[in-house]
Order: sequence, then C-alpha cells, then structure tokens
Amino acid sequence: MSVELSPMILAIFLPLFGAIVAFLMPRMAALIGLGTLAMTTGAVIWLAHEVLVTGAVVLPLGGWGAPLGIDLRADGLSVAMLTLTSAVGFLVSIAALDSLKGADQVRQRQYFWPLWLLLLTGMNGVYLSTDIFNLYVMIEVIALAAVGLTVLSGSRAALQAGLEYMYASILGALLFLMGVGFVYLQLGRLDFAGLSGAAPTGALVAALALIFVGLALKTALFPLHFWLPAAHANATAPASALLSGLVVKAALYIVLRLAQYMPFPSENLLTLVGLMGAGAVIWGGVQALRAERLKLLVAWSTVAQIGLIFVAFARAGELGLTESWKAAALLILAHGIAKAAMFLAAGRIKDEIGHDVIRDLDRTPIRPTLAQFTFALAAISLIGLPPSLGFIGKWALMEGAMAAGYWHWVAVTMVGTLLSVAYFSRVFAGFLRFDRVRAPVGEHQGWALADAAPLTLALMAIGLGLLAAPLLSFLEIGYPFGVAP
Amino acid sequence: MVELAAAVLIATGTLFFIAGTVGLLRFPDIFCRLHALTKADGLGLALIALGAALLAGTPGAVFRIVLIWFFVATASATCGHLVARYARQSGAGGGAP
Amino acid sequence: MTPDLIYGLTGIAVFGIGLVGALCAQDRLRRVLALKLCSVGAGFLLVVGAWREPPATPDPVPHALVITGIVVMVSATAVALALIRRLQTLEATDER
Amino acid sequence: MTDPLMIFDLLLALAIVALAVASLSVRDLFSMIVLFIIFGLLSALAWVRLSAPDVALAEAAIGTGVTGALLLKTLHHLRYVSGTLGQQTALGVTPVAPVPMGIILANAGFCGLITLGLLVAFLGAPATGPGFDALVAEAMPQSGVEHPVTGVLLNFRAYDTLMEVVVLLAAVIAVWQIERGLSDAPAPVMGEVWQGFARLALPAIVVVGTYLLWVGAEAPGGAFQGGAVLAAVGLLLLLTRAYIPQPAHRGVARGAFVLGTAAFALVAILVAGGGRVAFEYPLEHAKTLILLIEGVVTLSIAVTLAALFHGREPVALSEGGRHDT
Repeated sequence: MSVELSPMILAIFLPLFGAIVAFLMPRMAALIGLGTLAMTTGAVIWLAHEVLVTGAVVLPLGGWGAPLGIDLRADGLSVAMLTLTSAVGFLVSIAALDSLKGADQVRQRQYFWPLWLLLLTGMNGVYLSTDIFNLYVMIEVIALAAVGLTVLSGSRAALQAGLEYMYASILGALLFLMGVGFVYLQLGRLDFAGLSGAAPTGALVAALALIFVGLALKTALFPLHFWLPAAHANATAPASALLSGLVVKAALYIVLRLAQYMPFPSENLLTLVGLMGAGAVIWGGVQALRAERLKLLVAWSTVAQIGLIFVAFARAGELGLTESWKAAALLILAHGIAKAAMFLAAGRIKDEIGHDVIRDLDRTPIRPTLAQFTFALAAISLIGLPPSLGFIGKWALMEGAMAAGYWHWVAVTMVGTLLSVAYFSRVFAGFLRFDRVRAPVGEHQGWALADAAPLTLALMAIGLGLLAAPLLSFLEIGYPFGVAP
Repeated sequence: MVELAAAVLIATGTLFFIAGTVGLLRFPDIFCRLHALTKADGLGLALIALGAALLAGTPGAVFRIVLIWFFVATASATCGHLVARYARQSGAGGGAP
Repeated sequence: MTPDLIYGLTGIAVFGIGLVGALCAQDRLRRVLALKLCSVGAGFLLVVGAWREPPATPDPVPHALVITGIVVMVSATAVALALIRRLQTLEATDER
Repeated sequence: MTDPLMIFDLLLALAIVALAVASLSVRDLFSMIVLFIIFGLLSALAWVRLSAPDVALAEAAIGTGVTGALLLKTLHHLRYVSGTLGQQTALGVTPVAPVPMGIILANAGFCGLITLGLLVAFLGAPATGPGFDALVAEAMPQSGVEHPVTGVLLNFRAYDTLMEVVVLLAAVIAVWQIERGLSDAPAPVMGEVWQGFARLALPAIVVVGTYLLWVGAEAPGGAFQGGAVLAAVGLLLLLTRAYIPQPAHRGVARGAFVLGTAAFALVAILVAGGGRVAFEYPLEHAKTLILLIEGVVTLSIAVTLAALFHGREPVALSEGGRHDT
C-alpha cells in the first residue's frame, strides 16, 4: 500500500507529528525539534522545486474540490513565506539550544519545542490555505502557541504581557470570524476563488472591514498596537525572535493574500490604511527613541516596520495595488530575517553584559562582542542601507510611490528611515563608547557558538539584497491577482 | 383526547413553575426560597414530562423523557442540599440558627 | 419577522455587547466573558446564515463551523483563565 | 394571526440580549458567571429554534458547561488566594492603573459604530445566500455517514476538524506550561450527599456520552458533544476527589492528549496513496474510519477538557518546584 504524499501535506504534518513526539518525550524534545525542522525545511525545498517547475500547485484535500472541501495552494508568495519561516525557524532553534540550557530552565527547555513546532504547523497551514474559515482556525493555533511561548519565562511581567496579548489575539480572531460569517451570508461560499470578482455589496464591505480590523489587531497596526511591545520585550530571546520575526508575518501574509482576491472597495479606504501605517512609523520611532531597555526598543521598531509594510501596501493607490504587494512582500521578508537576528543578538548581549539598559551599555568593561556586531548588521537591513534586502524593499516602495505621484508616502518612508537611524544610533553609541564615561576596556570576549545563528541571519538579511531580481521573479509565479486560480 | 390531557398536564405544570418563581421572589430568606424552588419546580417538571410523554410517539422518546425527568429531579435535590449546606456553614442564611 | 431575522439581530446585538465589554471592562474575568459573548454572537450569525425556510433543511456547513468555533473558543478561554489564575497567585504572593 | 412561535422567538431574543447586558454589568463576579451560564443555555435554545440541534448540543455542553466550570474554578481560585473566601460578594479586582474614563467612552462609541455598521450590512444582505446545500446533498452518499453535519465535520472539511483538535492540544500544552505543582486552591469538601449523587451520576454520564458519540453518524451528536459529556466524568472525579492527579500519571495523560490528534492525522495521511489525496477515505471503509477517528477524538477531548479544568501539570514539588523559572 504505497503512500504518495505531496510536499504541502509534509510541510504541515511533519511539524505536527514533531510537536506530538516532542510533547510525549520531554527529555529528548530538543533533538526531535531540530530533526523535525530539518525535515520540514527539506519538504519546503521540495515544494519550492515543484512550484518552480510547474507554477502554482493546488491540492484538493479529501478530493472534494474548492467550494465544499478545502484546497491547499502553493504559489511563489506562499513558498517564499514558507522558506522564510523554515530558514529563520531553523536558525532560531539552534540559538534556542544555547540560550535555554540553564540548570533552572528545565521547564522552559521541555515546553519550548512542542509549542514552537505547533506554531510552525499553524504558520505553514496559513501560508498554504485557500479557505477563510481554515485561516481562522490556523490563526487560533498560532495565537495559542505564541501566547505559550510569550509566557515561557514565567515572570510576572511576561504573564501580564501574555494576558494582554491573549485578549488582543482572541478579539482579533473573533472579528475575523464575524467577517467570515458575513462573507458566508453574502457569497454562500468560503474559499478564495469565491471572493475574487465578487461585487462589493454592503455585507461584503462589512466583512472586508471586519476582517481587516481583526488582522490589524493581530499585526499590531498603529492604533491597535498596544499589546506588542510588552509581549515581545518580556519574552525569552528565542521566543521573542519567533514572535517578532515570524508570527506577525502570518497575519500580514493574510492581508496580502485577501487583498489579491477581495476587491478593495475604494481609494480612500486604501489611504486610511496608509495613514495608519504612517502613524505606526512615526509613533513606533518616537517610542523607540524613548525606550529604556534594548528589547523594548527592538519591539517598538517592529511596530514601526509593520507600519512601513502597510505604507508599502497603500503606496500607489488603488491602481498600483497589483504592484505594491511585491514591495510589501520584500519588506516582510527583510523584516522577518533582520528582526529575528536582532532579537537573538539582543538576547546574547543581555547574557554577556548582564543587563540591557541602553543608557549604561558603555559602562561595561568588555570590548564590543560579536553579538553587538551582529546587532549592527541587522540594524543595517532594518534601516534599509544598500545592499540589504530592506533597502530593496524600501526602494521598490518609493519607486512605486514616485511613479504614481504619491509623494507623501515617500516623505513618510524618509521620516521612518531617519527615525530608525536615530534610535539605532543610541545603541551603537553605547557599543562603541563614544560619549561620557571612558570605561576601561577589558580583554576580548571569545566568540561563542551561540553567536553563529544571529550572525548567519544578519548576513542573510544583507546578502539577499543582491539576489533581489530572482527573488522578485520567484514571487510572481502562479500569481493569482484578479484571476481565479 | 390525548392532546387535551397533555395540554392540561402541561398547563398545570407551568402553573407550578410560576408558583415556584413567585415563591423565589417573595420569600424572605434562603431556606424558604430553596424550599419553594425544589418542591414546586420538581412537581411542575413531573407534570410537564408526563404531558410530553403523552405526546411523544416512540417508546424510545418516552424512555428518554423519563430519564431526563429522573436526572433533573436528582440534580435539583442535590443542588438544593448543597446550597443549604453552604448557607448554613457561612452563616449567610439570614437569621436561621 | 422570520426566526432568522430575529436571531440575526440578536446575534449582532450580543456581538456588540461583547465588543463593548471586551474593550471597556476593567476586571480580567469580565473581559474573558465578554470575548465569549462575542463568539456566541458570531456563532448566531453563522447559524442564521444557514437557516432555510422550514420545508428545506438548513445548510450543514456553517453548523460544523460553529461547532469548531465553540471548541476553539473554549480552549482559548481555558488558556486565558490559566494565565489569570497564575497572575492571581503571583500577585497574592508578592503582596504577602 | 401571528404565529405563536414568533412571540416565543421575540421573547427569547429579548431574554438573551438582556442576559448579555446583565452579565456584563452586574458587580458581583459570582452572579456574573451564573447569568452567563443562563445566557449560554438560552442561546442553545435559540439555536434549537433555528433547527441547528448539533450546535445547540455543543454550545450547551462545551460553550456553557465546560466554560462555566472553568470560570467558577478561576473565581474560587481568586477568592481562595486573596483570602476573601468567606465574603459574600467577590467584586472584580480593578487593575492598579485604571484606564481613564475618556478612553473607555471612546472605545464604547467605536464599538457602537461597528455594531451599527453590522446591523445595516446584515439587513442589506439577501435573506438566504446560495450556500452549500446542493453540494452537500450531492456528496453525502460518498461521505460514509448519514448525518450531514458529521459528514461535513469528519469528511468534507476534515482538515478543519483536525486543526481544531490541534488547537485543543496547544491549549493543554500552554496551560500545563503556565501552571505547575499541586493545586494551591483545593476543591471545597462538599459532603456525603454530593458523593452519593456523583456515584449515581457517573455511570449514567458515561452511557449518555457514548450514546451521543455513537448516534452522531445518523442524528445530532458526535465526537465533540460526546467528548464534552464524557469530560463531565473527569470533572466529577476531580471535584469529588475520587481522583487526585499524581505526577506518575503524567505520561498516560500526555498520551491521552495527543491520541486524538495523532490518530486523526495518521488516518488522514495513510489513506493518501494509489490515486487518493490526503483525507480521502476509501468509500467502503469510510464509515469505519470515521467512527474510529470519532471514538479516539472523543476520548482525547474528554481527557483534555478535564485536564484544562484541573488546570495544572501535576508535578511533584521537588522536581518541578514552585520557584523554578
């Protein structure tokens, strides 16, 4: 009885079985976790090959076909997100091996792996799904696993932040579910093919608005961002790298995917989205300037970068929507890699220096370590200096805005870049000891293995900028905009 | 004929329920209210169950109705006891020694 | 005034009340309860969408979706309540 | 002459909305939970009126029963930990930095706007969307079960149901990770009558739960409703202290949690082959496969919901310890 499995099924079921086995055998959880991640990366590479060769791949689960059953669909964008998730996830897992090895971290070590693998199952499920109710269930899988990871450290601040995050993500998911209810009420079907080309009537506009507000709450877009800084700053280093680098991307991906299928009803709705993004860029930047602790600064820069992604989304108005999703996708990939590297580096810096208060970073005796160098590299991609992927994303954003004559979005991007330079230079000043106290510089710290993962991620964030052209052409494979798959 | 009997039974059952609710609202302390609730509603439920059993077609449905009546009766008796026991212990019963 | 209209309006009213509770309530338990009200409201809407005129049987797919929604909501509530219990314990030990 | 049932619908609808408002506005937490439980039961009744018996069963058993038990347990824990066990009313703990009144009113206005928008959109929508009726009716013969909702849950949209059981598994893993050690708010001792009632009710609940699971193939019922009723067995065992979770039982408990997900996922994968896709049960085995999955998932749901009620991993204080980070 030969069992032929499509790579899409493997990409979802491998992490699920990994989570089950890791939960059953807590002592070997790390080994099982890494093995599962290696296999999942293999499945994603196999899927990427298939998509490269045959274009978009569709798998009707249970053989029932779209409206009745659920289809899994892999095209350029979803495979790019899958690759981002498994690559960043694999490196963060290697870093987690080191940062959770403390004698008193028995519980954290046991529970990090099943929760992280369930998170991976949820994210891979989101990137391959074409049914909006299936997206709702996947969002809940991600939400529960992410809250589990946020409160892994067990401190009172982490629990308080985890509870706020829980409220925000349940409320976001329920708004999404109400939107699904209205889509069913209007169209009588729940899959993406049914959404494309549907006339925007009252119920559908209400459904679209509800779904967007729900997703804005989950991606922490500006007015609804209150839960993110505390949750990401108080989590353990690997957990916050996963939360900031990957979890937020799932909701952003759904916004991109729905915008490709659901017609945007009007121009001023799009400018509203852009304004919310602009607000996030400015408010995130200002708050990052005022942040006391390193991880809080990095969390606020996530809020700002997400705002920028929504600005990229709204940059060329209604007509430019067919192009602007590519700029948003590039920025998502760049932010995912660089932010994971930065959070891991921040965790390493805290381990070495003992604290992460920005003001007295320069009072420590040790000379700049590899972790601080990695932090700087990741900052380059986040600020958007060439040749990093962040630069390519920002350039695509500004190019589209200039072509469509929306100069105000270019101004917002410039202000965002300036603010990010400002708050990152606060940290670099501490690293390189330019000002105030001339602390005696001690002996050089050896390079620890734990720095390997963040360094690789940071170098990837910069190196990928050179591969932008093939990456862009890969993103366009099986591109469904406006056309039913 | 059977419908008429069932209607009468269900009507009287509802009357008992109303009596129980009025008792709940009017009686001064917790023990009298418990008394009203468990007694009146228990009888009301029995009458309504009997009426429903008359209307129910298959013997299976009748058996399920009897099962329902049995469980609700035992559950309400136990809950009445528990509430009274808690009230006596924490002295919230209001006046009862 | 068919049943689906009456209960559709109820569902939206309950969703609105839950939303107000979720955003404005100060007590932790009350916010969890308000979110559960939102989920019942959303469930109402799906079941109302599935209702058909009496001779025809209702559409089974939204019923399955609401059952899935209920089980998902109970697991989210359980995690939120576990967080609240843990916070209560930590706050009590800190005060003592 | 207006249809008498319409009056009943109007009254029920008013009662449901009134209970929702009351449960959020009453000050005492215990009455809030009681009002919420009544709200849940009445909304289950409303769903029966909308001819959705499966959903009514699930809402009554899981949405109101298990959620109500969890809320009461958390309230008991709050009063026990804050030492106000004797007090009559347990008022909500207002956080140390209360949100200013302005923001609350702004939020309330924002929600009112959203609800108004929904109302307009709902009234504007066509009465009955096209829906899946025809598709389901035509595909039911190949689904292996007679009852359409079970067919949708376990065959047409089986992927959703698998992921829903994964959500339950994620919940129990997160709860076990948050709380550990022995319960510091032990269940109150409730006397002999209660023990007698539990001894009487336990076998009956097991029979009713299994019946609900079995009847799911032909009539309203199925894995989730049966699982919730069987979870009541676990709750009763925990409340009557007939079973106090031991650290040694953790292995068995972990096995029971993952059993449902693992069996469902394995069946879904192993059928893929020889021209079939994942989740595509061969027609002749469809009924047996679905019943196998339902049985295992029910057992797994019952144990998971009971563990969620117990709310902590039973770890011996020495190994896990209260103060381990």
